[in-house]
Amino acid sequence: MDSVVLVELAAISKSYGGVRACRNVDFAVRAGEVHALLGENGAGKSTLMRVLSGDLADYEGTVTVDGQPVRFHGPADAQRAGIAMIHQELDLVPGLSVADNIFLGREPRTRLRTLDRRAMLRETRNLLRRTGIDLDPRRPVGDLRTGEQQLVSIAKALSLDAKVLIMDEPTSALSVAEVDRMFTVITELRRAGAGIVYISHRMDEIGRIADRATVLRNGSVVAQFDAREMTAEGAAEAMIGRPVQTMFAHDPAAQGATLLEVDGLVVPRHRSGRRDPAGISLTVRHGEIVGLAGLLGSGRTELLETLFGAGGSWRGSIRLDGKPIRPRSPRHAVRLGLAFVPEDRRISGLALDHSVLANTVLSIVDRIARFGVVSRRQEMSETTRMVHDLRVKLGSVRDPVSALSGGNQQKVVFGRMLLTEPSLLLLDEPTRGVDVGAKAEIYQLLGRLAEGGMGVLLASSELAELVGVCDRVIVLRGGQNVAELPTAHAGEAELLAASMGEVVPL
Amino acid sequence: MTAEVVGVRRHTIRTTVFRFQSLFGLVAVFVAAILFSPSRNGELVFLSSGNLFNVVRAISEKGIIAVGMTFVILIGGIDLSVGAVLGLTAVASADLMVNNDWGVVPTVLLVLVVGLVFGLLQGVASTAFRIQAFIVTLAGLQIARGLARIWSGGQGIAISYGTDPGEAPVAFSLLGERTFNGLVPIPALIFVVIAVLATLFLRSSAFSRHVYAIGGNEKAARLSGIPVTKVKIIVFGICGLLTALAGIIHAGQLNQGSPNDGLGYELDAIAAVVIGGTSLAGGRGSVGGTVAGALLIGVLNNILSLNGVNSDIQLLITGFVIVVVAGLQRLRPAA
Amino acid sequence: MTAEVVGVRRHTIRTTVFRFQSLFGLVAVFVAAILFSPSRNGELVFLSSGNLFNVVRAISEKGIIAVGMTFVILIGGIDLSVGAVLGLTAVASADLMVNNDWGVVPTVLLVLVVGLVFGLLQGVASTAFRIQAFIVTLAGLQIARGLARIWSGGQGIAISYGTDPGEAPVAFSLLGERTFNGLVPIPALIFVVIAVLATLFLRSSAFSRHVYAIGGNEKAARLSGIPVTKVKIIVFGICGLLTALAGIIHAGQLNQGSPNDGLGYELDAIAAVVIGGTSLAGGRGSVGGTVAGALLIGVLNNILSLNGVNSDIQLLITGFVIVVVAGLQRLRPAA
Amino acid sequence: ACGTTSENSGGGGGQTTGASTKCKGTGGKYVIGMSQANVAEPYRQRMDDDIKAAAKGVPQFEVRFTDAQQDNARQVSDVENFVTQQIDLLIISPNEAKPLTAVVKSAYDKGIPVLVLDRKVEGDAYTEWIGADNTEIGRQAGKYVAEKLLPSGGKIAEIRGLAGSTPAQERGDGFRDAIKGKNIDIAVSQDGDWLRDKGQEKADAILKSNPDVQVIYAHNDPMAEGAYLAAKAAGKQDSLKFIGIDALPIPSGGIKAVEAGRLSATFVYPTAGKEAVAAAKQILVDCQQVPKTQTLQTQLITKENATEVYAKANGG
Ligand SMILES: Nc1ncnc2c1ncn2[C@@H]1O[C@H](COP(=O)(O)OP(=O)(O)OP(=O)(O)O)[C@@H](O)[C@H]1O
Ligand SMILES: Nc1ncnc2c1ncn2[C@@H]1O[C@H](COP(=O)(O)OP(=O)(O)OP(=O)(O)O)[C@@H](O)[C@H]1O
Ligand SMILES: O[C@@H]1[C@@H](O)[C@H](O)OC[C@H]1O
Ligand SMILES: [Mg+2]
Ligand SMILES: [Mg+2]
Repeated sequence: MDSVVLVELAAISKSYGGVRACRNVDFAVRAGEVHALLGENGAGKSTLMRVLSGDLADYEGTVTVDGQPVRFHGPADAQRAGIAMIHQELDLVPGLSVADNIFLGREPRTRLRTLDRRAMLRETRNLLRRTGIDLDPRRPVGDLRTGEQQLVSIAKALSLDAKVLIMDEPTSALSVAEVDRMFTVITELRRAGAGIVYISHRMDEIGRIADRATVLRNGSVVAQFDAREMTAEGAAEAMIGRPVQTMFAHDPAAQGATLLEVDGLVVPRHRSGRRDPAGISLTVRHGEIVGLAGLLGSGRTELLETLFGAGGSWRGSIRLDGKPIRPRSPRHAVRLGLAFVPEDRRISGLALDHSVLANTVLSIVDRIARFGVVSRRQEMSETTRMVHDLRVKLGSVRDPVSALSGGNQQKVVFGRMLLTEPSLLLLDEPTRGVDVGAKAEIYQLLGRLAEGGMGVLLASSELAELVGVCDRVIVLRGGQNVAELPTAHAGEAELLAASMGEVVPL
Repeated sequence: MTAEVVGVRRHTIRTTVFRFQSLFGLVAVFVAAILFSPSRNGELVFLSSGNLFNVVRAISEKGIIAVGMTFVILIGGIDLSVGAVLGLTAVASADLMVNNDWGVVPTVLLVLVVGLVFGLLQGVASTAFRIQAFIVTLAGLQIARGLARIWSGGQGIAISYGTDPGEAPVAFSLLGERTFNGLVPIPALIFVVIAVLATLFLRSSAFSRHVYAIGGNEKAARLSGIPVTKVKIIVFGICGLLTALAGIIHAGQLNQGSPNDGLGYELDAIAAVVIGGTSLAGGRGSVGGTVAGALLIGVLNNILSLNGVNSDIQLLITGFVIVVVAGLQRLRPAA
Repeated sequence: MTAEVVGVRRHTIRTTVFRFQSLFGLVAVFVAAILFSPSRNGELVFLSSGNLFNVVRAISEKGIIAVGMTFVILIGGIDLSVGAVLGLTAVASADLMVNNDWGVVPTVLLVLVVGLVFGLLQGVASTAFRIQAFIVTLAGLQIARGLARIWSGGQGIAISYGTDPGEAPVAFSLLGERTFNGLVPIPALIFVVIAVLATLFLRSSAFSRHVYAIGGNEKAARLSGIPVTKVKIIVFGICGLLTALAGIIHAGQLNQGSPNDGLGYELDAIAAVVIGGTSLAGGRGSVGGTVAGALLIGVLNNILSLNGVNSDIQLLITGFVIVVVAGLQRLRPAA
Repeated sequence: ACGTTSENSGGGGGQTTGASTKCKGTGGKYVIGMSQANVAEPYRQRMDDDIKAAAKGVPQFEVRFTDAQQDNARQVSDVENFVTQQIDLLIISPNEAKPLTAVVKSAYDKGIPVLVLDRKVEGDAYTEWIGADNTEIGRQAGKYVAEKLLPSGGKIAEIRGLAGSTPAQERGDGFRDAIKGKNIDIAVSQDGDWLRDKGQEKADAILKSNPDVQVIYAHNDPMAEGAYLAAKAAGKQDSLKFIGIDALPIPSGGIKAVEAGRLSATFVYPTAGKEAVAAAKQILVDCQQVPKTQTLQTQLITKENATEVYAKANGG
């Protein structure tokens, strides 16, 4: 711990309107370390790092780089000073290609000052190889799945060759295999002397990669740990200010009749031609939480979207409570008693400019309206109840959702769907970006809902979550189910192995 | 860790200010109008009730259209066809009564249906084939204009009142009249009623939540179970319906239905909406703002005319005022 | 655990198809034009080189403006002022040469600067106060029109050529001429050159990546260190500059600079861009598409006129063709 | 004292007192409102300019101009605003007759003398109409074509004014009337909306689809000029003849075009601006009555008289 201090933040404070996001924070990054930044949703992690990366220009306190106090006026300034950041909400341009995105703002030029496309493509291929993803650099980013986009963001940050690399929840849409790959990259960078700030709500990752951790609560530093002395429980307790309740608390005993029955579901738009026509078959019973595991692109999202009537064409059969259904549209699916929490809340989940209130009651306005007139009282009471149940941290329910921290935004989407009182809940990475405390709450809530007879189909890339929450986990690979593991008997290792295509003996 | 309720007060203040934000410009222009008003016998001409009602009457047609346009813009769309649809429906009104001896009620009903259907069809074309509303309604503009020309034979159809064949029912002439002691023009009344109804509707109906949600994030709205396509089609229908209403009033006001009527009204209507603070990106705005926007332009035109400002200079002043007003609206601190 | 490489080939095919997508409509209309062309002495009138060059000449001014508009729309903006700026710059060209005896080169340079500055100012107004481009350029429209009317005194300034005072340099008359054996109209040449340059520029400059990025995701662009404000201002400047070029050509074509020139050109230019497949939301589109869009409208007008189709029916047909063409473009499978 | 009704003005209403009560003689000051249908057409801009110029010669007059931008509804408001300003006299060149009748009548009924220029309003609630006869102009154009340009018959093309406008209708009708039985065939007729660039565009197509036309008859000079430019681009400017209407005595007007040989002929369509100011002076300053109708004569402009007419019109 005697390596050089690369950057230092001293007494940083930052408010948004009346909300104090950071108070007097001191923070330093040293060469060759991975410094984890922890804290519950809304603790101020992203805000602090946006100050360091030049994204927020009006703050109090000082930023010191290589011993010199600096004041950045934009991300470009910070990049010039060797500081790069991967943002929590993917900030890529959908219409531009992977290569264009990676070099955006610092395009290599030929001697004629035109774009040097060949250099861009070559470099991009190298970077993508380092990140472990095989993509055509000319593909528009908008065509990529969330996880792939996250990897492109990482590649983009790598291309900056930064001394200090800030990664704000870089793995939230990645599954184990990609995470492993990324950790290899981080290890290389660390060895080369870079300093890395690592923000994540996946506590297992922190244990594996971090050298040091700083914990923020309500905008202030409340604890610092050395990797050797840090335990997941200790960190979590520092984050939320009290001991964490048991994370997983679902009693699998109370399961009822079959709720959902999917048989041979194939989404034919698959152009790979490698899709086995057997497709996906699975069942979910009332009161049962069924997990969906798989690698990036294994077909989890697609399955959930299809069930919710939000995908393309498909064949196979779907039965709900024994009756065959063909969900035509999300509206139809909601009427059938289905609810869906999509994986990318910004693009698919929220009208960011609109209030928490408006976003929360969106799916139930028809229900809380009399003669077409929305009841303001009910609107408020339903929202308040949701905010309370899910412990959403916010100023006022009339604030725009964009003012909430990432995790709290996720809870709003989650809450909206719960208000429809579904019989089957389809969750796609529902705890993506959600802090440990809130995760525990969500798990408990899921447990309660299941005990009340709801069926849950939960796709997740966090194996611990699948193992902890679900009664059974179904492993998808290449668009079909390749294994089914009761969590009573199988753990993360088995799930991982099955996801990678190894046959798991049960 | 219960949800904190800090900032409720802060919020209330901001909301209040924001509520009135779209009025800032109007108030400023209104005050300027008073300051610059010529006076006669010690009375300010601008403030005379006759003049104020003239202002409202003058904007009532475009105002009604702008209310419909507000809905369309709230879903992130746009409707360029309104001017031409006004022409088409004005022609239809005149033709039915004058050349086909229809009564007022059937005429009004049929013309409203024409506008509604035209709007709905545009909605269908734009949602079914996912064509940008700009394009669909640009085509709609040409089609409506062409239909109006063909329907009328290219000439305005003059309306005179009476009971003979070839004369329109006297009742229709009410649209050109004033009521309450000859003071309040009927079109102004209709405009106010429409504006109030639309405001209430947009504030409290379940449908309006769908409208805002679609403009805010269409994909999220769809995944929330909102019938996005249906709502969009209905919104275009509403705009067509209100435009038809304006077309009927236009025919009544001018005693004529001409295929060239309403030329360029689309830009004026959109301008009223946008000056009123509604975002062209959708999801944000109000009918109150639109009414303020329409009034602002009306007051500005009026005071410039009352002062005999030359029309070239009027153009310059109007341009500058629009920018300043739009700038005023941005004073609001970013959320 | 390598990620699957599905879709690379599929991607190439789709890209190729998509490249030509904006041409589908043009090709269809072109084929229809050939089918419906009147023939004379066994030759198809539509295909005669004279006629085809007429078509290109007829669209060259609006086409050049549409190229500038493409940039503005790519950043998610819009420019309603172009028609009025064309009038202003046409007046400026005529006035400088006819009433002030300026030479061609200084006139052209100054007029281009006028257009550029007007555009830049609009860009500044819209970025500095974060006002929607629609509003700023709507105001710009009025201001430019007012300025043009004041500058010219309301009447068109006639241009005749010669060396006497009050006559414009003969060189300027070239803009109305044809070259290569009297076959190719000079404005058409200029249009083609501008379109090619703009295409190359949008394909291969770093600046163009910034333009696309701002339209696609402004926040991402900012976080990538792109000087968003500067790029936006420059883009409005480019549009103003190209509009001024069109204004100069307009004056040369019509031997006159009139303050009323360019009335309504904004909608035509925007239509060409949008029919060419560029999204009004920004971030997606190409100059090639815009040229195809402008040509499509030009060919359509031409073939309808060649057949002497009555102007009412022309409106209907144009409307329907626009919708169908836009529909064709949506055939592409959703990404 | 000054209150006699013009004998031409029909009975009834307030028009009798209308012209009179406003008259305060040479010592008065008068605000005149001029409501123009649009100023985008050179003819109308010239009408405003003529009024402005003539009013300079009457020190008692202040003229305010409005521009209705081709919108009937806007012109109604313009007149209302004039009434609110309590102007002493209204000059109006209506966009269309019927829609402006009511508001003109209400101004007239309030005792404001009203001069209607060029296009008419319905009924008789106005003081005087001043203008020219478009059917007659069309007839003269037809006669000129039949007698001078194509004495042995031939094919012509017509470029019409804005569809639905009365001058377009009447100029077309008069023309057809005059060429009846003269073996002249209107091979093609297209709308040019009064605009120069539209005229050019339409002529481009006409020259392709009907290369055998010999004369292009345009309903106004700007469109005739546009047609000429199209012909020039096709190298046909010498084999074709062009005629227009308006003959505005300004550098960009039709007289100059005839003088320069681009147009064979044009016909004066008088703006009535000068006459309107004279009538206003009669009513307000001289306290005299004016006739209900003043029809202005057209004049054929050809190369022979162009220079002279131009000079005369500009005070030479
Ligand atoms: N643009 C904004 N406007 C207003 N308030 C904001 C804004 N961005 C963040 N906040 C508030 O600042 C506080 C800190 O937010 P920040 O995004 O830094 O949290 P975080 O620690 O990154 O949380 P998460 O783990 O959920 O991403 C929160 O209370 C949040 O509501
Ligand atoms: N719109 C699309 N464009 C391109 N490929 C798609 C699209 N939708 C799905 N795919 C492909 O379909 C397969 C299944 O993707 P899906 O997103 O359902 O998997 P997933 O297991 O949820 O992965 P992820 O972790 O990326 O969400 C992948 O090969 C993916 O690349
Ligand atoms: O050119 C004139 C046109 O502009 C006007 O509207 O009607 C008469 C025409 O001569
Ligand atoms: Mg964060
Ligand atoms: Mg997924």
